Amino acid sequence: MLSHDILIVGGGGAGLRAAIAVAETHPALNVAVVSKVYPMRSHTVSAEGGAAAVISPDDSLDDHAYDTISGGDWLPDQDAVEAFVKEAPRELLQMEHWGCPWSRQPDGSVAVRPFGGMKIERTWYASDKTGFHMLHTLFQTSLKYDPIQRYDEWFVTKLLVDDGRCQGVVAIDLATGRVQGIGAKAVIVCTGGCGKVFPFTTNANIKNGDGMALAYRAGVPLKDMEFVQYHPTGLPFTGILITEATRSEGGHLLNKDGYRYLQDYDLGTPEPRPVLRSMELGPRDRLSQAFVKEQEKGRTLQGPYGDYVNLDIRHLGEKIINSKLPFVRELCLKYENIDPVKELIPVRPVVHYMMGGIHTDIMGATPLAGLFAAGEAACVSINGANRLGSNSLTELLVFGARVGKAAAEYAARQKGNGTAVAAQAAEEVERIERQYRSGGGKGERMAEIRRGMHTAMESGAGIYRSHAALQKSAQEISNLQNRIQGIRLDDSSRTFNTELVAAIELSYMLDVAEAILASASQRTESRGSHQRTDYPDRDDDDFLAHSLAVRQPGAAPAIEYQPVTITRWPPGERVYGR
Amino acid sequence: MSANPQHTPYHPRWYRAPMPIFWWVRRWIHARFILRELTSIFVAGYALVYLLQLRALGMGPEAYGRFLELLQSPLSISLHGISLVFVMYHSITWFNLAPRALSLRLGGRRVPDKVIAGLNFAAWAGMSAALLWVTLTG
Amino acid sequence: MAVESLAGNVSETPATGQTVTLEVFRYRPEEETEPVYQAYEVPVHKDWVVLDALNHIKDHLDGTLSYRWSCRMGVCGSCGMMVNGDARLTCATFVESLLPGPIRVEPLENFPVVRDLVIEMTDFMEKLESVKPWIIRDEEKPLEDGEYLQTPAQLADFEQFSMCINCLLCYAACPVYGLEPGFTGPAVIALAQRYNLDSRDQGAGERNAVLDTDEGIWQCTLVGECSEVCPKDVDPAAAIQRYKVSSTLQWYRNLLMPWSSK
Amino acid sequence: MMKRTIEPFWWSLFGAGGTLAALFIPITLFINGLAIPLGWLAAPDYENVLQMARHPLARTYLFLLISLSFYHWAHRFRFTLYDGLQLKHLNLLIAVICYGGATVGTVAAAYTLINL
Ligand SMILES: Cc1cc2nc3c(=O)[nH]c(=O)nc-3n(C[C@H](O)[C@H](O)[C@H](O)COP(=O)(O)OP(=O)(O)OC[C@H]3O[C@@H](n4cnc5c(N)ncnc54)[C@H](O)[C@@H]3O)c2cc1C
Ligand code: SF4
Ligand code: F3S
Ligand code: FES
Repeated sequence: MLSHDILIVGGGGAGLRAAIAVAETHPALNVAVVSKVYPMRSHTVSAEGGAAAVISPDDSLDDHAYDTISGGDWLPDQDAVEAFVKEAPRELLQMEHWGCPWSRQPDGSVAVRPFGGMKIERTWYASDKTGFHMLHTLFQTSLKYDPIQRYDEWFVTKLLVDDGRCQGVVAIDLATGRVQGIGAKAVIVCTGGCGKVFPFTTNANIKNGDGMALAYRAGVPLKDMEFVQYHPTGLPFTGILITEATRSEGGHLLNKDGYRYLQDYDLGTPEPRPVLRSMELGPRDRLSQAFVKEQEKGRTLQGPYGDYVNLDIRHLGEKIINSKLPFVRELCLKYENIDPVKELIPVRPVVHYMMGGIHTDIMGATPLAGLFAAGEAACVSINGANRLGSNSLTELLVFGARVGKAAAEYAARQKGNGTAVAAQAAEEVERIERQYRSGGGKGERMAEIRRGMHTAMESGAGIYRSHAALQKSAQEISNLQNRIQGIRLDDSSRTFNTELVAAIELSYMLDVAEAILASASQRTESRGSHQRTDYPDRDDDDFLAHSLAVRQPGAAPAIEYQPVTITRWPPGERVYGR
Repeated sequence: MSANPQHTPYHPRWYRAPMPIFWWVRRWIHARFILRELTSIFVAGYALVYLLQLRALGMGPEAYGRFLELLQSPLSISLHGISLVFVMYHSITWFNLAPRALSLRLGGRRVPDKVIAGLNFAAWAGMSAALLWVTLTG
Repeated sequence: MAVESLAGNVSETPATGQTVTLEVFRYRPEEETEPVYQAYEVPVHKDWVVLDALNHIKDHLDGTLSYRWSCRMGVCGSCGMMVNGDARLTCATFVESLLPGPIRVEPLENFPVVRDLVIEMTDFMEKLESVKPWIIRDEEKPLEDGEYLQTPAQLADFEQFSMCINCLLCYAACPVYGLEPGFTGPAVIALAQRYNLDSRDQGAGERNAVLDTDEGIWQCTLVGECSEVCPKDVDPAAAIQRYKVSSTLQWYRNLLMPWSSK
Repeated sequence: MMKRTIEPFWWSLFGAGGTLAALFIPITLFINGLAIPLGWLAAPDYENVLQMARHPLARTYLFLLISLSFYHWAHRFRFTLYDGLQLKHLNLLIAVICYGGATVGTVAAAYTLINL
C-alpha cells in the first residue's frame, strides 16, 4: 500500500489551495493530490465571473458579511461568514502574488466589478475567465513545492475508515487499471459539486458528487443538500453558463415582449444603468424563480430546447464586450452562432451549484476524525440557502487554506495506519476487480438509469418543489438504486476504462440524489433556493437550521437538524431593489 | 489485427504511429511548409548567379557580354522564371510571418499584426521600385 | 409547476432524421497491436458537436469506446482529437459543418496512444514543469504591502500567452514535435514566455537554461501550424519567435560585452 | 550566464539573409534574369554598371546580400534535411556542409567584389 501524510482528493481550486497550504505550513509533511482528471481540467477552470473580497476603501467586511448572510436567506453560519470575509482579501492578494492575471485599473491596482446581491463592487476578476486563470495559477504554483506529489487520473472509489478515523482511500489508476490502496493520516475531500445529478446544468461531466457520496457512505452527514442553485442565465441546450458579469456590466433580462420583467417580482424598478442589489443584480434564486413565474404567465419565448428569455447586452457596445466579456462573446459565437454585440442571447435557468455538501466545521473538519473537506463538495456553511455569485471561488481559497492547515496539524499528531486498513483496502480492490470482470455482460444500459435519475430530479427537485413530487422522485431513485446493481458494462479492459468509472460515478450520483430529495421533502418551508409550492413561507421557528442527511443502508436517509450560528445579524427580510 | 499481442496487466502498451519519411506529402499544410523551406535553394541559387554576373563584370566587357548572352538562353530564362516564383513565395511568406517576431506598441497599444505585415510589404514594394529606378536611370 | 421541459441531456434533442458515419480510431492494447477503425452510424442533431456524437456512441452503441472530456465548453482542454485529420477540440466542432461525412476521429497525432482516443501526456506535463511556470522573484513582497502594481498595458504584454488551456492541439499539429519528441514544444514555450513577460516576474534567466537550447526554442523552424490550430489564439509561434529574437540579442550582448553578463 | 548554444548566431544570419533576400532578390532576379535578357528593359551601359558597382556602398550592399543569402540557405536547408528527410543523425556532417558552403560562397563574394 502506498502512503502519505496527507491525501487530498481533488485537484480543483480547493484541493490545490489546500495542498499549497500544507506545503507552506508543514513542509516536512508529505502531501499528495489525487485527481480523476489532470488538475488543470478541474471544473474550477470554467468559472467566469470573479471572486469576491473587500478591497475598495468604501467597502467593509460587515457589508460583505451582510450581503452573504442575507443572500443566503439567514441560513449561513455567521461565525463562518465572518472568518470568510476577513480572510478573503488576503487570499486574493496571495493569488495576485502567485501571478494570477487579475484585471487592473489604469493605475495598476486590482479592478473590481459589481455582482448579483452585492451592495458594493467587490468582485475581483480576470477578464471573464477568472476560474481558468485561478486554477492555472494555483496548479502552476503548486509545481514549485517539492513535498506535493500528484496522482493524476486516479479515481477514488472508497474512503478507508478504521478505528473511528479516516486513514486513506482506494483508487483506480486509470491508465493501467490498477486498483490501489493509499494510506494517509488525514484525507481532505475537495471533489467539487454534483450538477450532473440534474439533466440541464452548467457543470462539467466530472461533477458527480463523488466526494459527497464517499463521505456519506463513510457515515458522514451531508448538510443542507436541498439547496441547489439555479443560475438564471444558461444557454438553452448546452447549459453553458453566461456569466453574471453580463448583468453586472449592465445587461438586461427581457421577456418575449422585450419587457424587463424582473420589476414585477419585487426586485426594484428598471434604471438604464445597473443598480446594485436591484433588478438584474438581484440574487440568483430570486431571478430563477421569476423566470418560472413568467413562464407560467406565458410571457417567455419558445425554442427547440424549451422556454427561454432574452439577455440583452447590445447596448454595452462592442468595446466593453470585447474587453470585459470576451469569453461570453466567444461562447455565443461558437455554440449558439449568435453575436451578442448585435443580437439577443437566449437564456434560461440552469442547475449550477450545490450550496450543501459534506458537513464540516469552520476549519473544514468533518465529524469523522481524519476526514476533512473544502470547496463545493463541503458545506461549512457560508452559502446557506443561496450562494452569492463570486463567493465560491473565494471560498475555495479561504477554506482550502484553512483545511490544509487544520489537516496538517491533525496529521502531524497522528501515527501511521493500522493493519485493518490494509485488509479493508484489499477488500475494495477485490470488489473493483470483480467489476472489471463483469464487463461484456447483459443488462440495462447505464444511460437508462441516468435518464431515470435526471427525470426524477428535474420533476422533484426543480426550482419549485412539492411534497407529492418529492415523494415520487424519492421512490424512483430508490428503484434506480436497485436497478443499477444489474447494469450492463461492455468494457472489461483495464486500460483507461471510462465505462467502469462512469458506472461508479452514477452510483455516487444516486446517493447524492437520495440525500437531496430526502432533505428537500423534510424542509417544509421556502427559503432561498428551496421553494415549496405547498409551504411558500420561510419558517424561522422550525427551520432556522441546517439539515443533516445521514445514510441508512437500504432505507431513506435520516434527516437531523442543527441550529444556525447567529452572531450579529438576526434574521430579517431579504430586501432587494428597495 | 495481428494475432497474440503482448500485454501485461498494469503496463499498457502504447501505440506509437511511426512518422513516415515523407510525412510532409500527406497534408497540404505540411507540403506548403516544405515548399517554403525549399525557397532557400532558389534564394542561394540566384545569389550565386548574381555573384557570377558580378565576376563577369569584373573581367571586362567581353566576358560580361558573354554572360549576358548566356542569360538569354531559353534554359536560363525558364530557370529564372521558376526561380522568380519561389523567391516571390519566400518574400510573401517572410513578410507574413514578420509580425510573429515583432511586437511593437504605439501609445500603449499593440500595433496590429496586419499593420506590421502591411508595412513590410510596403517596404518591399518601395525597395523594388528604387532598384528598378536605379537600373533604368543608371 | 417546476420547469419541466428542460432539455439538456444532449441525446434527447431533436434529430434531423439524417445520419452520419463516424470512423473512429480504436486501439485496445490488451487485444491488438495495431489500431483499427470502427464505423458507427450516428443520428445527426442540429447543434451537436463531434463530442456529442461520441457520447451517443458511448451511451447507446458501444460502451467500450474511451476518450477524455469534461467541460463541453472549450475551456478544460481535455477533448482534443484529430477530426478528419485536423487537430480540433471536439466539443467545439459541429457535426453539421462536417456533413455529409464520413467523419474520421483519431487521437491527437505525435503522442503515444494509451487506448482508443486517449493519448499519453506525461511527457507534456514534465516539460510544463521544467520551465518553472510560476512567479520567480529575488525578493517576495509581504502580503501586507498589497498587490504588485501592473498597468493594463503591462498585463496586455503577456495576457495572450496566459490563455493556454493545455489542449495539446499545437503539439499534434507541429511536425517538429512529431520528429523530435524531445522538443519542448509550442504551448510550454508560450507558457514560459507568459511568465517572462509578466512585470511581476524575475525568473527569465532561470527559464532560459531550459529554453535557450537546442531542444528548446532553437528546435522550432516556424512551421506555424501550432498557431493555426490553437483554439484560444495563444499564438505560440509568436511566443517562440519573440523568444528567439530576445535570446539572439542577449547572445550578441554577451559576446560584445562579456563583463555585463552575470 | 553561460550560453549553451551557438544557434542564435546562425539564426541571426539566417534572419538577416531572409529579410535582405525577401526585399531585394525578386526584383534583382526579375531585372537581370528576365527583363533585360528578354529585352523588356534596355541593358544598361557596361561602364555605367561597373562604375556603380564599384561604389563602396554598392560593394557593401552586394556583399551582404549575397553572403547573407547563402547563410539564409545554409540554415534553412540544414533544418529541411533534418526534418524533411529525417537526417538528424547526420547532424554534424550536414551542418559542416551547409555553413561551410555558405562560408566558401562568402569568401568568393568578398574576393570578387574587392577585385571588381
Ligand atoms: C460554469 C461555472 C461558472 C462559475 N462561475 C463562478 C464565478 O464566477 N464565481 C464563483 O465564485 N464561482 C463560480 N462557479 C462555482 C465555482 O467555480 C465552483 O464551485 C468551484 O470551482 C468548485 O471548485 P472545487 O475545487 O470545489 O471543485 P472542482 O474544481 O470541481 O474540482 C474537483 C476535483 O475533484 C476531483 N475529483 C472528483 N471526484 C473524484 C474522484 N472520485 N477521485 C479523484 N478525484 C476526484 C476532480 O478531478 C477535480 O480535480 C462557477 C461554476 C460553474 C460551473
Ligand atoms: S497553445 Fe493553444 S493549442 Fe497549444 S495547448 Fe495551448 S491552447 Fe492548446
Ligand atoms: S508548429 Fe512547431 S515548428 Fe515552431 S512554429 Fe509551431 S512550434
Ligand atoms: S470538453 Fe473541455 S475543452 Fe472540450
